[in-house]
Amino acid sequence: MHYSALSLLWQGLKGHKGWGRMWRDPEPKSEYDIIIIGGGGHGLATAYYLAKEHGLKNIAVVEKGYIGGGNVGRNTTIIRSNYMLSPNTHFYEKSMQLWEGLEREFNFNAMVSQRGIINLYHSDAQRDAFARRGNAMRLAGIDAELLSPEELKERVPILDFDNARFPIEGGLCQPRGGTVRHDAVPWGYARGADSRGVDIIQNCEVTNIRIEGGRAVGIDTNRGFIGARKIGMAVAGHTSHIAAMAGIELPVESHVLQAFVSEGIKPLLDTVVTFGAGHFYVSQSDKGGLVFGGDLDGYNSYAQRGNLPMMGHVMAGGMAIMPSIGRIRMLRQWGGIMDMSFDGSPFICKTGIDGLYLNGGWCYGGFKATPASGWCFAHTIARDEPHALNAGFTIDRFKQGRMIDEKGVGPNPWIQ
Amino acid sequence: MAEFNIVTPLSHLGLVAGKGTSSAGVLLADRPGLAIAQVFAKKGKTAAVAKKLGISAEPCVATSHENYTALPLSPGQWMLFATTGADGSFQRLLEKQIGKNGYVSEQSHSRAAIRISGAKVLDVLSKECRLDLHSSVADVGFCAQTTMSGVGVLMHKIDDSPTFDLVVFAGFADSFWHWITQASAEYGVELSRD
Amino acid sequence: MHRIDCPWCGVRDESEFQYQGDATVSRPKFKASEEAFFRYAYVRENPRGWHTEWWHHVGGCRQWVKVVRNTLTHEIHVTGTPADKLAHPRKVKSP
Amino acid sequence: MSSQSNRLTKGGHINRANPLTFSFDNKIYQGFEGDTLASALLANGVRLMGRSFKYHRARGVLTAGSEEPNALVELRQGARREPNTRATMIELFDGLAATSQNRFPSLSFDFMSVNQLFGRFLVAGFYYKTFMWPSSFWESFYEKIIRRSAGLGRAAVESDPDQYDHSHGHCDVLVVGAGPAGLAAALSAGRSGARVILVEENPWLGGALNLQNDRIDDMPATQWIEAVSKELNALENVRVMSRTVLFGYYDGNVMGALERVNDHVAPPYSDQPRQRLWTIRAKEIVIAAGAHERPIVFDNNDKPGVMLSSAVRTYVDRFGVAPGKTVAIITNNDDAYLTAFQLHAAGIEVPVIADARVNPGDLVEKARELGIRVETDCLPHEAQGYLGVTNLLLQRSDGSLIEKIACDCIAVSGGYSPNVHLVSQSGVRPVWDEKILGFIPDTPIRAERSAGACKGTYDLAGCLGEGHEAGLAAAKAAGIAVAKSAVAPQAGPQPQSSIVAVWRSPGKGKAFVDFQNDVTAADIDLAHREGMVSIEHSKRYTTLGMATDQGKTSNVNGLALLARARGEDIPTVGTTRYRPPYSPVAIGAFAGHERGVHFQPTRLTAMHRAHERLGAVFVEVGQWLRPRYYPINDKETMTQAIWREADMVRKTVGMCDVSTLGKIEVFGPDAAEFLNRLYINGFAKLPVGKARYGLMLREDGHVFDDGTTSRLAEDHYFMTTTTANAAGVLSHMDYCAQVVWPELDVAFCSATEQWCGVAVAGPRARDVLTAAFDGAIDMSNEVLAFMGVKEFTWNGATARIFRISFSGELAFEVNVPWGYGEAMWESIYAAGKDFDLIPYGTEALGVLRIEKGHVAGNELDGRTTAQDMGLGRMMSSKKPYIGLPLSQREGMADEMRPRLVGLKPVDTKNRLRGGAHLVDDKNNATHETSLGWVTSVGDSPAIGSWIGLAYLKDGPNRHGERIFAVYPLKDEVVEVEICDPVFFDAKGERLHG
Ligand SMILES: Cc1cc2nc3c(=O)[nH]c(=O)nc-3n(C[C@H](O)[C@H](O)[C@H](O)COP(=O)(O)OP(=O)(O)OC[C@H]3O[C@@H](n4cnc5c(N)ncnc54)[C@H](O)[C@@H]3O)c2cc1C
Ligand SMILES: NC(=O)c1ccc[n+]([C@@H]2O[C@H](COP(=O)([O-])OP(=O)(O)OC[C@H]3O[C@@H](n4cnc5c(N)ncnc54)[C@H](O)[C@@H]3O)[C@@H](O)[C@H]2O)c1
Ligand SMILES: Cc1cc2nc3c(=O)[nH]c(=O)nc-3n(C[C@H](O)[C@H](O)[C@H](O)COP(=O)(O)O)c2cc1C
Ligand SMILES: [Zn+2]
Repeated sequence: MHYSALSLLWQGLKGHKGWGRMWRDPEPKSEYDIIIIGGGGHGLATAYYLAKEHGLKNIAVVEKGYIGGGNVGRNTTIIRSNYMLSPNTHFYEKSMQLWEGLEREFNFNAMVSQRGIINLYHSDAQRDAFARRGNAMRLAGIDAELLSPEELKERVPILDFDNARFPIEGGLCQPRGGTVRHDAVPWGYARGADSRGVDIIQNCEVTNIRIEGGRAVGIDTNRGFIGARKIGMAVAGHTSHIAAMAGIELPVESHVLQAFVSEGIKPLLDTVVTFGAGHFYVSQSDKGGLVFGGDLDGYNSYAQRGNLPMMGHVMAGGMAIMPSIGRIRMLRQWGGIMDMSFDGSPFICKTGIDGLYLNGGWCYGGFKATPASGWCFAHTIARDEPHALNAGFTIDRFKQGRMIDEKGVGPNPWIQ
Repeated sequence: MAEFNIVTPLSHLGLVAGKGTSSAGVLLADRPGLAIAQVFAKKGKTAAVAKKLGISAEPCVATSHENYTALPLSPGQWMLFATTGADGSFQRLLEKQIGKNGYVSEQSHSRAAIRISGAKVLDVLSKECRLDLHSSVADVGFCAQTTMSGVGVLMHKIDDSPTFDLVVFAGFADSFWHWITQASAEYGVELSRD
Repeated sequence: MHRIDCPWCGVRDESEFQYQGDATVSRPKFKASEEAFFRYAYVRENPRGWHTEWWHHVGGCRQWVKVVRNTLTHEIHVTGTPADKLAHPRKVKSP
Repeated sequence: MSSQSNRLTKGGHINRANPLTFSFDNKIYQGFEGDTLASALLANGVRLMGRSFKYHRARGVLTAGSEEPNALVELRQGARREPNTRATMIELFDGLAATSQNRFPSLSFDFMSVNQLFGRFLVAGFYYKTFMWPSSFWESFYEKIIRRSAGLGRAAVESDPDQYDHSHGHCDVLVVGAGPAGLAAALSAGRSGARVILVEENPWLGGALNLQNDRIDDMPATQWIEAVSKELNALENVRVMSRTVLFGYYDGNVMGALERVNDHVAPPYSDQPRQRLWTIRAKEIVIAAGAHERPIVFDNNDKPGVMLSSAVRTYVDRFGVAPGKTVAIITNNDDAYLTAFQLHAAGIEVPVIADARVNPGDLVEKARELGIRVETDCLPHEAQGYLGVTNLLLQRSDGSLIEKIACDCIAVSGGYSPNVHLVSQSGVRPVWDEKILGFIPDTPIRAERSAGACKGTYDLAGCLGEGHEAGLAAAKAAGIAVAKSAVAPQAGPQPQSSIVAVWRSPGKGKAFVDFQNDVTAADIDLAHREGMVSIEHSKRYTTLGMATDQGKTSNVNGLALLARARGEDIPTVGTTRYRPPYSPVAIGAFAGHERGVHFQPTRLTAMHRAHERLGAVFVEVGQWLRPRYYPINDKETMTQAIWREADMVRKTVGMCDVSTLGKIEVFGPDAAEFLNRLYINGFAKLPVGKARYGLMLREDGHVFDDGTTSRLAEDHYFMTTTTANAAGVLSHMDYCAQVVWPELDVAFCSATEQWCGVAVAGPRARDVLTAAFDGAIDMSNEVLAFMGVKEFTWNGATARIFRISFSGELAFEVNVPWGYGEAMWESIYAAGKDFDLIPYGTEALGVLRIEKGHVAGNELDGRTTAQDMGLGRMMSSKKPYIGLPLSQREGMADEMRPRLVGLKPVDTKNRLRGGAHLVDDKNNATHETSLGWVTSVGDSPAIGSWIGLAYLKDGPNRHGERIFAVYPLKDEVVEVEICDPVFFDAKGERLHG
C-alpha cells in the first residue's frame, strides 16, 4: 500500500485496520532464478535493485532469522562518504547519493538525516592526514570542510576544549554525512522488493551451497533444497562461513563490534562526532538516545554480544571530550559480527565459481554502503560483470599487493 | 657548573622522610635511589642463574636476601632490587655473579618504587588492581606484573599488614602517583619519602 | 570479559593481553615460496567454535600465550606456551 | 509547606524524628528520613509525577522499585542535573530538588498532550509512513519537531563535577539479591567459609520479605532479616553490598556492579566518589533476583493512581504512606489479597477486590471475613479520571459492565514475572512455565544457579530452601569443603497461589502495555497486521520494552498479546534479547577517574622540569609530553620560534630532548642474527662501537619502523625505535623470539626510561659538549667518527655518546641514566651560553629533518614500502628478512607507485600544506588526476622558503618539473617544483665536520 498523507489520514480514522503487510511470508519455491543469501540491508537492497533496475523476477532472499536482525539492525547508523582511496571514494559517494533519494524512491521514511559528521583531530600531523582525505574528497566532488576550534565550539558546545588529555585542534567535517534510522532500511527495501515480486523467506538458514560441474546450482537450507541459477552471498559477519560452503577461502575474520545507547534525553547533540584518538564516536537518535560506538572487541568472535571492558573504554572516551555526559545513563549495550577484511575494504565480485557472487568484507562500515552495495551487486549479478564502481573490490587484490587500506594497519583486523 | 643534582622520578614532589603517627588509612612512600637490574638467563641456564644468585625461578614468588630482592618476571628473567648500587655497581656485581650464564641490564634509573601500607591498602589497590590480593591468594612474597590505571606495575607484597611495593616506569611515575594519592584521599593519606 | 590463564602469571583479565590472531598458522621458513608467505599473512582460520589463537601478555610477563577458545561462547578450554600442542575439546565439525 | 496528608500515623521504616525538606517543581514539601522521592510525594498527596514519551499522558508512580517506567524526574540542578531518575529509587535527603520532565509549560498542563488528540494517527511505526512530503522538510522541519518532543529529561550541559571510581572484587560465591533466597544463600555459603559477596540494589536487605508477615525460624520476618544481616556482617569472609546493582553478567563469570556511594546524600562528597563501578570475578554465582509484578492491560490503565499491588503494599508498609484514601484492587492471583489485608490493617478503605479468577481459593473467605468485598470472574474495564484515577469500571470476562467504583488508587496484580534478566544475559534461554505464567531460566551454562522467585518459586519456605541449597552448592563448586549438617531457615508452608491469564481485559480504548513508550495493545496488533510477526520486529516497530525500564513490567504482557495475534502460544513467540545493563548506569561511572587530563596516563621525560623552566610549549606525542618549541618571550609566535630554532641549529648549535625514542637492549649469542632477520639491512657485521640506521618491514612488506641501532659488544646491541612504535616493536620482537625463532638465544628488554637522551646539533656541537662534559670524552673525528658510539663516565655515571644526526649537522646524541638527565640538560645548556646554543622542540626538529629528506611518522603511514621512501637500496640481497617475500608482490613493487620527492614553491612567498594533493594541471584537479600528496612541510630557514616532502607518482624521475599542490579545503593552489628530498647539504659534508 502506498503511504501518503491521505492514506494515513484515512487509516487513522478507520483505526488502522486497513494497513496490509509490508512483505509477504511465502513458502520457498523449489527454484529461483536468483537467490540472495542474507536478509540484511545489502541482501534486501540487492534484491530490490535486481527487480527494479534490471527488471528481473523470480528472486528470493533467504534469511536465517528475521530480516534486519543482523548488523543492519544493530549498527550506529552513520552514513558518510569521507573516504580517501579509490575505489572507495566514488563507491561511497554513490551510496550517499542513493541515500539522498531514498525516501522518494521507496515511499518509506528512513529518516535520512544529514546532520553532518565531524572527525576531531588533535595534532598538526593528524590534521594533515585528515586534510589529505578531505582534499581527496573535494577532488572527487564530495563535500568536506576543515573546522577550526571556534567553529567546533559553535557546532558542538559540549566538547571540552579546556581540560582534555588530547586537546582538540579542529575537525574534518562532511556536512552531508549523518544518520539513517537503521531498522527502516531493511524494512523499506523489503517492502519495495516484495512489491516487485521478490520472495522474502525468513527463518531459513543456508547450510550448504551446492556446486555441480563448477557451477552453483542451489542451496540446502533447514527448509530443504532450493535451486537457483545464480546465488549471491550477502551475509556480512558470516561471510567466511558461507564462502567456505563453496570451498572459497577469504581474507576475512569475524569480529565483534559493540554499540551502546543511553536513556532518551532532550536534544543535546545535533551532529555526529568521532574522537578517533579515544576510540569513540557518538550521535543522538531521533528518539533521544545517545548512540555510542568504539573499536572492535579485538578478537575473533561470533558471539553477538557486548562486554564490560569495551563499555568502559567507550564511556571513558566520551567523558574525555564531553564531560557533561557523566550523569546520563547507559541503557543498553549489544554487539554485531563484522566481516573484517584484511585491508578494511569490501568485496563485491564474482567468485571462481560460475553463478556464485560475493558481497562481503564490510567491516564496521557497511551500513552507509547499503544502497550502493545493493545497486552494484545487482549489476554484477544481473550482467555477470562488475560495474566500474565496484571493479576494484575483488578478492585477488591481496595476491597482487593492491590492497585498499584506508587505515594502513595491514592484515590485522584486531588493530583496525 | 651548577651544583650537581641527581633527580629521581618523584623527587620534585619534595617529600620528606619518616613515617608520621597520623591516623591516615593509607601511607604512601616514594623509595628513591634503589639499584635495579634485569637479569636474563641464557637458553638452558635458568636454573644455573637462579642458583648463582640464590633466587627462586618460580613465577610470582619473590626471594629476599639481605642484599637484594629478586622478583621473577618470566621464564629465565628477574628484576633484582638492592638498596645500594644504583650507580651501576649492582649491575656489575650481578654480572660477575652469574658469569657466562646470562646477561644483566642496568635499570636502576628506569623505575620509581612506591611503598603502600596502612589499614586501607587493599581498598585503594582494588580500585585499579585486577588481581585478587586476598591473603589466601597473595601471600607475603607474592609478586606480579600487572596494569593499574593504565600503567604497568611490578608489585610485591612485603608483609602481612599488608604492605606492597609498586614499581612503575619512571616516565609514568608522576601520573601514577597522582592517581594513587587521589584514590587514597578518601581514607586519609600520608605521603613521605623512604 | 575473558579470564586467561597465563602459563606464567596465572589467571588474568583480558585487558592485560593483546590479541594476536590465529595460532595455527606458523611462519614459513625463509626459503619458502611467496605463495607460502601469502597464505601465512592472509589465510587464517575463522571458525565458529574452537579457535587456537595467540594472546600476548603485554600487561604482565610479556609471554605469548596459546589459547584454545570458543568463538561462539567465549569459553576458554586450555592455554599453553608457544611450544605446547593444544587440542580442541571436541572435533570441530567442518563447516 | 504542605502537610503530609497521606502519611499514615504509624508504621513504616522511616525516621519520623528526622523530617526532610525537598522540592518538586519548585514546590516545597516535607518527608522523612527513609523515604524515597516517590513515597514522600505520595505522602504529600502528589500523584502526578511525569509525562509519557509519545502522547505526554499524565503519569503517576507504578512501582516502588527500579523497574519504574513512569515516575521519572530530573534530579538536582545545574551541572548535577540527572535526567530520567526514577523517583522510586531516589532516597530523600534534605534539600533535594527534583523537576518533572517532558512537559511544557508544566506537569499538570502540558501543551504536548495534544498529541493524545492525534493519538489515532501516532500509532506504532507512524513515522516511517509519513513526513516525506515535501522531502526537503524532513531535516529542516519534521525531524526537529520529533526530536524536541521525543527524549525525556534534559541532560546537564556543564562538566559533571562529581568523581567516580572503579573497584575490583573477587569471591568464591557472588549472591545477587538479598531477598529471602539470597540471604539464605549468603548465609549457607558464608557459614561454610566461602568468600561471599552479597549484592542488593536497595538500601535495605530482605527484598519482598519486608512485605510479608510470615515468621522464619520462629521470628517475625523483619527480625530475621536483621539477625541474618548482623551475622553476615560479622563474618569476615562475607561482604554485604547494599545500594549496589549488578547490571551485567559477562564472560568469565564476571559481573559488573554499580555502587551508589553517595547518591542518597546532598553533594558535594569530599574525596569520596559519587558512585563506584565494580568488576566482580566470581567462581560461582547464585542469582536470587526475585520477580517483578506486572500490571493488567485495560483501558486507561496508565492513570496516575494505578499502581502495582506490591508497590501499594510497599508504600504502606515500608514508608507509612497511604497511596490513596480508597484503594480498589484488581488481580488474577493471590498477591493482591496481601495488599488488601495490609491496607485494611492500616485503616485504608478497600472498596473491592476484583479477581479475574472464577475460583480464587481460601483467601477470598479471609477477605470477606475482614469485610472486604470480593468480586470473582471480574475484570477491570477502564480507569477514569483526568490527572488521576477517580473511578474504576468493572466488567465480566464477556465484556458486560458491572459497575463503577469510586477510588483514588487502583492496586493491580497481573501476576509475577521472574527476574530472568541477568541469567539470560549469560546466554541461558528463558523457558515458559504455564503454571506461574512466567519465564524461568533453562539449565545454566555458566557457573551459576538461580534460587527463589527468579526461578518461579513463590512460596517463602521454597525460596529459603532453594537459597540455602544454592549457597551450599555454589560454595562446594568453588572448592570449599561444605558441612553436611547445615539446615535451611524454616518458614511455615504457604498455600499455592493460582493464576489465570488476563493479557488484555476487553475494551476499545487506549490500553497500555509499555507505559513509558506509550505502546498500547492496539499497537501490537497493528504491527502484527503489517507483518511484524517476529517478537523482535514487534519490539522494534512498536518500541515495546525499549524504554529506560527495558520492559521489566511490560515485556511478558506484550509478547502474550503478540502470541494472541499470531494465534500461537507464548513459548513459540519467545522473548526478545536481554542485554546489559540490568538497570541504566551513569556514563561517568564507567569512565571512573579516567577523565579530562587523566583520560590516559601522561609520560614525562627526565628533563621535563628543565623544559618547564625554559617556558617550553608542550605537545602530546602518544602518551608523552614533548617540548614543541621554546618561545623566548610572550611575543614570539610559534612560527617565529620554530624558524629561529631551526635557523640557530644550522648557524650555531641547538639541543633537543630525544628521550622518548624507544630503546631496547638486545643481548645474546644470537642477537646479531636476530637483528639481521628483523631489519632489511645487515646488522651482523656491524662493528662493535658503531651505530647503523635500520629499517623494518611488516610481514606484508610495508614499512614498520626505523631507527639507529648500535653494537655495544659482540653480544650486546642497543636498538632505538620511533617514539610511536616503541611498544609495537618490542611486541614484534617478543613474537619473533618466542614463537617464530625460539631456537635463537637472544634476550631483550626496554631501556627507554633507563636512558634519557639529548641531541646536540650544529657547527658548535662539539665545542658545547666538550665544555659541558669537562673533556670527559674525546669527540674528535678520529676518535668518534660519524656513526661512532662511545661510553664514558660523567660524574660517576655511565654515559653513551652516539655520533648520529637527524638534522644533517654535526651532531651527537648523549644518553645518561634517567636521574642524570636534568643535570645533563642543565650542564649542556650552561656550557652552550658561550656558543649561542638554543633548545629546540619537535617542530624545529621536523623542519631540520625535512631539509635532509629523512622520513618520519608522516611518511610512514602503514601503506608505504621501502622503495616508496627511496630506501629500496637498503633492502639486502644477501640475507632474508621479515617482509621481503610479500614486498615483491606486483602491486607493491610497481615502479609507478607514488614515491618520495621534495617540493619547493615556485613563488618562494607561498606556503605549503601537508595533505595537499599534487596535479599536473591545476585546471583539471580531480580524484583521478591526483598524482600524490604532500606528507610533511616546514618553513625552512636554510632554504629560505617553505619546503615539503611528498609522495608522487614516478616522482624520482621528475625532479626539476613544476606541478601544482592543490588544497581544495582552503581553495589553495600552489605551483611547486619537484626536487630531491634532500634539500640541504646533499653531500653530507656538515655531518662529518
Ligand atoms: C555495532 C555496529 C555499529 C556499526 N556502525 C556502523 C555505522 O555507523 N555506519 C556504517 O556504515 N556501518 C556500521 N556498521 C556496519 C554495518 O552494520 C554492516 O557493515 C552492514 O550492515 C552489513 O551488511 P548487511 O546489512 O547486509 O548485514 P546483516 O544485516 O548482518 O545481514 C546479513 C544477514 O545474513 C544472514 N545470514 C547469515 N548467515 C546466514 C545463513 N547461513 N543463511 C541465511 N541467512 C544468513 C544474517 O542473519 C543477517 O541477517 C556497524 C555494525 C555494528 C555491528
Ligand atoms: N505472593 C506472590 O505471588 C509472590 C510472588 C513472587 C514472590 N513472592 C515472595 O517474594 C519473595 C521472593 O524471594 P526472593 O529472595 O526470591 O526474591 P526477592 O524479591 O525477595 O528479592 C530479590 C532481591 O534482589 C534484588 N535484586 C534484583 N535484581 C538485582 C540486581 N540486578 N542487583 C542487585 N540486586 C538485585 C532486589 O532488589 C530484591 O531485593 C518470597 O518471600 C516470596 O514468597 C510472592
Ligand atoms: C540506533 C539504535 C538505537 C537504539 N535505541 C534503543 C533504545 O532507545 N532502547 C532500546 O532498548 N534499545 C535500543 N537499541 C538497541 C536494540 O534494542 C537492540 O539491542 C539492537 O538492535 C541489537 O539487537 P539485540 O539486542 O536484539 O541483539 C537501539 C539500537 C540502535 C541500532
Ligand atoms: Zn603472563
